[in-house]
Amino acid sequence: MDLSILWYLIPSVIMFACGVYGFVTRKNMIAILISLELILNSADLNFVIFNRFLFPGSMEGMVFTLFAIAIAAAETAIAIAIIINIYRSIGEMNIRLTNKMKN
Amino acid sequence: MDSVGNIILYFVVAIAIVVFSFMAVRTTKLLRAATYLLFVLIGSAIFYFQLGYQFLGAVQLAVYAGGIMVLFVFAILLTHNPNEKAKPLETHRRIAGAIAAGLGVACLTYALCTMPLLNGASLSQCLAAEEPITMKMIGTAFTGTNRMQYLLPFEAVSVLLLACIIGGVVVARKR
Amino acid sequence: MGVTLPILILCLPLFMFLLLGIGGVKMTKKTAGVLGILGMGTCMTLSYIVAFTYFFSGDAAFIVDGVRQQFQVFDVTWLAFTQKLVVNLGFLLDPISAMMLVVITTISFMVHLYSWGYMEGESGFQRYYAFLSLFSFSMLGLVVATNIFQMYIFWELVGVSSYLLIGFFYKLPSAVSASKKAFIVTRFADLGFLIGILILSYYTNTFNFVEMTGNPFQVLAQTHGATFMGASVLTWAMVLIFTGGMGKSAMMPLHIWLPDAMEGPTPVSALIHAATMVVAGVYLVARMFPVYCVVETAMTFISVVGAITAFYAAVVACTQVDIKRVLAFSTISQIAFMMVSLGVARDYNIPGVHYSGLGYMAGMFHLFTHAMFKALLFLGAGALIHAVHSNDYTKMGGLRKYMPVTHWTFLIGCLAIAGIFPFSGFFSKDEMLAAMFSSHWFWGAWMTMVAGLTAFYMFRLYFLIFWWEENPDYAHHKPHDAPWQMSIPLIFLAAVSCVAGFIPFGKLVTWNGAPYTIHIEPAVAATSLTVAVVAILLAAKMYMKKNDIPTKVKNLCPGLWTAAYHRFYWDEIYQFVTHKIIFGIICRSIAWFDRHVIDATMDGFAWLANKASWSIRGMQSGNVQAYVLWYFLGALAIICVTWLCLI
Amino acid sequence: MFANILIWFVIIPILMMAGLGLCSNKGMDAIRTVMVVGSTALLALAIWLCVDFLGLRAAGVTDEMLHTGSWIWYAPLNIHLAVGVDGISVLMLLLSAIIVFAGTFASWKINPLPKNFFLWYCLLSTGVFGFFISIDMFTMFMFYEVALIPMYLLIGFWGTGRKEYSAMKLTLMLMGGSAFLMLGLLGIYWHSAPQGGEPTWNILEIAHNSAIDPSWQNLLFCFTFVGFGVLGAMFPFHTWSPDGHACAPTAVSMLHAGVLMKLGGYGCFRIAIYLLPAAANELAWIFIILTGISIVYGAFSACVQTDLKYINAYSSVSHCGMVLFALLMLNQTAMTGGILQMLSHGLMTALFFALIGMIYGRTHTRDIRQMGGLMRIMPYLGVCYMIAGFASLGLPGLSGFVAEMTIFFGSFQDADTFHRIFVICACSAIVTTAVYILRVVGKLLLGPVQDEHHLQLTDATWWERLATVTLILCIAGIGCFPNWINEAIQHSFVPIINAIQNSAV
Repeated sequence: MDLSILWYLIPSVIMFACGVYGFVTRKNMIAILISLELILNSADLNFVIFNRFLFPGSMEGMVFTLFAIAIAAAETAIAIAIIINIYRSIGEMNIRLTNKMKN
Repeated sequence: MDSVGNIILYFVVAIAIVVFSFMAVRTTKLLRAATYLLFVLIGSAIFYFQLGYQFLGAVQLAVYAGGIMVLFVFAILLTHNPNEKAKPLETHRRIAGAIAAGLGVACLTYALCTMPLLNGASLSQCLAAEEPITMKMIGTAFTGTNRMQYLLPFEAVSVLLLACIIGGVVVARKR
Repeated sequence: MGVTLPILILCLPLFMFLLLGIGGVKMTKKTAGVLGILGMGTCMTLSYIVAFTYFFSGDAAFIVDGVRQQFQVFDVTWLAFTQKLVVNLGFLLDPISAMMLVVITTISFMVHLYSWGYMEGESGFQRYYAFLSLFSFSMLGLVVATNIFQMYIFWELVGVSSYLLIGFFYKLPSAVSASKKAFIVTRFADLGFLIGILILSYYTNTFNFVEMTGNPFQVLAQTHGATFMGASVLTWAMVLIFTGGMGKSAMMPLHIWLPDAMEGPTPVSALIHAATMVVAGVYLVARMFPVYCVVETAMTFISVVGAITAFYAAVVACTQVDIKRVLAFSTISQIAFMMVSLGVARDYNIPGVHYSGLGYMAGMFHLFTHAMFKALLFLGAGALIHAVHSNDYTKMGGLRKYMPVTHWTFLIGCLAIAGIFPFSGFFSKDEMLAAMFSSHWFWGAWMTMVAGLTAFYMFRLYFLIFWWEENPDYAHHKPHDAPWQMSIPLIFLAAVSCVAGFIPFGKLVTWNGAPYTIHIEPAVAATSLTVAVVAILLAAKMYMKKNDIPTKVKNLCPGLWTAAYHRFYWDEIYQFVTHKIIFGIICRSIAWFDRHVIDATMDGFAWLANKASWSIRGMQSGNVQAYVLWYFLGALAIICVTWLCLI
Repeated sequence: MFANILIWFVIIPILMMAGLGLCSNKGMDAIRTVMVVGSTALLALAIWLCVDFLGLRAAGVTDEMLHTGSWIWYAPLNIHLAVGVDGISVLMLLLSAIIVFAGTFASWKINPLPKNFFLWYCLLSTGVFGFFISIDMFTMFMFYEVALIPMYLLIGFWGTGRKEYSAMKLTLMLMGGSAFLMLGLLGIYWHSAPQGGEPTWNILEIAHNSAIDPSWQNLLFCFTFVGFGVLGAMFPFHTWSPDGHACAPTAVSMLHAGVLMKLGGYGCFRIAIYLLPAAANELAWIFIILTGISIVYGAFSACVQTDLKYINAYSSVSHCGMVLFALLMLNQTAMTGGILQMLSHGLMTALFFALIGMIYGRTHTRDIRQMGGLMRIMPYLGVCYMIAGFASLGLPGLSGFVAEMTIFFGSFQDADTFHRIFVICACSAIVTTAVYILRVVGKLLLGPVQDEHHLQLTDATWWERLATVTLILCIAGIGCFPNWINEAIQHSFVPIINAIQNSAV
């Protein structure tokens, strides 16, 4: 039995779908952020998988995954800072209730 | 023919990823969701290792599983009573999300299965086809300016991270 | 003849209208009255000069070998529709227009003079004189028209001046509605006139009377072949043109405006609704007479309409209470008389038909005499109303002792209209009846009966006003004769009515200009005279002294009497058709349709767009999650579509 | 460029706007000075142009367009600022100038924000004048839009009653029309050149090339005719007119009914019929039916309205229907009648709306059931209203008569039963018109005074008199001496009639 590209892609796809599902359905902003991480992670995984199976010998996929991780980290940090800030000012994490720029 | 160990590892990790992703988006408790996410990220890191990208796996573990998760946990603890449950989800939105996700899976899986390009070599063949990636190669790739070398994005990312630090400080600052 | 006098005749009244209309506010009543009377007097003098020049100068332009010519004094282009169809404004001098000039200016002048006394206390005196001038202008323009379109122009102007004058007491709702009615009914008739002109001018390519009437057979040839609904277009055209005449001349069934028009000041009734404007229809037929002659159907139509109208109006006149209404119906009846007279006159050698132009001459003659005595009667009625302040004969009675001048002049008028020798009406009516008898005995007999009715109702009126029983109110308010401004016209017109019959009319006005010898036909004269005398005696028997015969007669056939009193319900029918059907059903439903269907459709589009916007508005909620959902689904859709296309 | 007299018709309103920009809302005198000087200058210019034009024609200049000029302003699409006038445009310019002049006086006391009102008013005038001087379709369209947009603000802000609704309705419907129009114009543009040539927007060139394929012509004719027809209040696209006019302030009603609706008729003539003669010949019958309905339908609707402005708006539907009806008859006399009717209707509706505004300003109602006997209280306005009414019902000596008669006699030249029947239907409108005009006059001016508060009202002031007298003189002028107009515009029809006859062959 070979571990072909497909084997690796399937979990990635499912992870991605779960991320989408979570992003769409969750109300808590942190939960949304978690879903977002899932999506990002699935994309990262894909980069790597394609790099490995389709373009062995080069390493663009990996390099871009590295960049993506860095950016994801930055993004998460900022997002959490904002979320906490919002929580501080309105005491609420529900995304449905944070629809005004000013309170 | 891949080694049985590899195959078993694959299955364990794959199932873990699938299950924990699912649980991460289904659980009503945030702290648990974060924990499940951690497991998913670790699973991805194991895949990276398995695919021969050790450095990447390490970065994944360090940055994601280590750094970002800590941020999450802090955020959750700062804003939540750990026992508090998240509010119940709206049904129609849940159905819509499920349909979208299901359609996505179906669509992509079908695409993957029918794509002839993807029925290629096995992992072991691919791993054998190239020399292992060394830190030197990664360093060269990040600091060179030739083709397939990425100094400019690297610098951009570093500027981004700097901006991010400053931004984080500014945003988090008390007024 | 130079163009100065004719132009002056037309322009003077117009100028007076503008002067009094615009500057009247700044004038005193006296100034305005004197100006108006002087203006009209000058105009009358000028018209006399022109008419006498035309009739008696013997100029070769006017008379050739004893045949009077049509002479266009001037004819200037006003508006060119097409290269051939050009509207001119001009001045046509021929026997009838010359006669009409005299009639119009004379009566207009009398009315101007009379009004000075009659309208003295009214506000808007200046305006009144301005309108009288406008009316005179339009009527003069109408009679001297060189072409049918010019006639139409002035025809409309006449309608408007009549509207203004009927509605002179504009504070009274009845006057307002009467004026409106008059205008709209005649407007409706004018629509027929207009369509008639459209048809006729399209085929003949000319508006000019001289061209059309000069060679009617050519007109017949030009319209040959074209038919519509079984009748030739020429018949249609001529009948439609006559419709216009029916409106102005108050022929059935377009007569309803005339009795109501009595809401106007009485001198106006005398001027417009007795002597001049209402004969415009007769004048129109006379003007187009040669063309009518070649259209047998139209002529028959004219006769039939005239005969029915004459009888109907005479019957109704027997029952009316309002003296002006009696006179109004008598006007309708007399004009219908002229119409019949024109209708039975033919001069072309159509196989089997050998009539002469007698009817034409007689009709015109009657137009002339009728104008004089009917104006006299109306002015007399005005004097009565002035004295007793009521239009109703029940408020009068026994007035002969109090108002001798009015009494005698009114009596002369009545005798004239009844056709008693030697008053003017006798001669003209006799000629008309002779013409009718020579056409067919039926017309003669029928119209003789109408003549008898005429004598009856006029003398009924006369006796009820001047004899019958004195109104007790005279004790506190003694009626007296009118001031001199009003008496002079009465006396003058009475004098004319006495002698006008002796004018050798046949030498002056005939259809083709050739002189025509009048000879009184003894049989016809005797019959009509007998009928008239019998009718007068009957009226005297019934109404001279207060008695109960009228009540008995009324009770003999109450249904008929009531119907006649209500003018056979024509007004109600019209009221029903116009208010209930046209206004109530057609107009309202159209307005409803407009608001609730057409407009609602337009609003519906707006509503639809609005709804659609609102329904997709939710997609732009600012909710990132929803965006992601749609984005994702959209991406999937694109993938699928691309895929399907690739496969 | 500035040597061309026509350009000044656009420049003067722009200068007026600049002048107004310097005034403040409080400085009513300064605003009035700018407006009066400007509109008088426009009127003088229009009269001068008219005299000059007649002089040139009398001198035997038979060019189709005079004072032509063309300056490119967007080369890739071959768009020019091309100007030129024939007799019809000269008359339309004169009409617009008269109405702008009268409208200035009619809105002498406009409140609030007089400066802004007049600014928009001038912009509207710019659009109108620009439209009439243009012979480049694109520029024409642009000016058309410039004329439409200020309408929204003028009605929406300075109007009365349901002004927001009406302003929106009017603007949207007219914009809908111009969407069709734009399609039509683009179609004409792309098909304007003969095989391989460069397409052009210039009307004269397009007409000269006459390269548009007949099958395309039909489609484009429908687009352009409907597009302009909406503005000309053609049934069933007329419903903006009653609401829009009812809510608009006086001067805007005047300008809108008086001039803007004429843009529709002029456009139908200049673009739809002139550039697409084959289609005009083939499809005229459809629009004859629609406009015939307009005529009768508008008149009947007007009979039962109770709001003065609604009555007038419906009467405008009827009269403007007659304009389009006449143009569609495609013969010289009827078209002349259509142009005369445009002038006549423009002047008399402007007069009507001016008077209604003045009456409304005093009585604060437009419901005829609540008014009566005004003739006694304000005789001057009453007499003017009557004159306007008589002009509308076609009294000889006033302009309406001349126009209608020319239309009827022209239309009757088409000798088939279809045309005949419609002409007779159209003729019947003269009776209906009389009915509703006299109804209004009877209720409003005559009879007893309905409301005794009205007894204290005053008659017209000098500026109102000036506005009305100007219009009445023009109406009477056309009514008494119509033939010069005939002579001024006869050359304009020659190419059209030729084109129609050629296409018919």
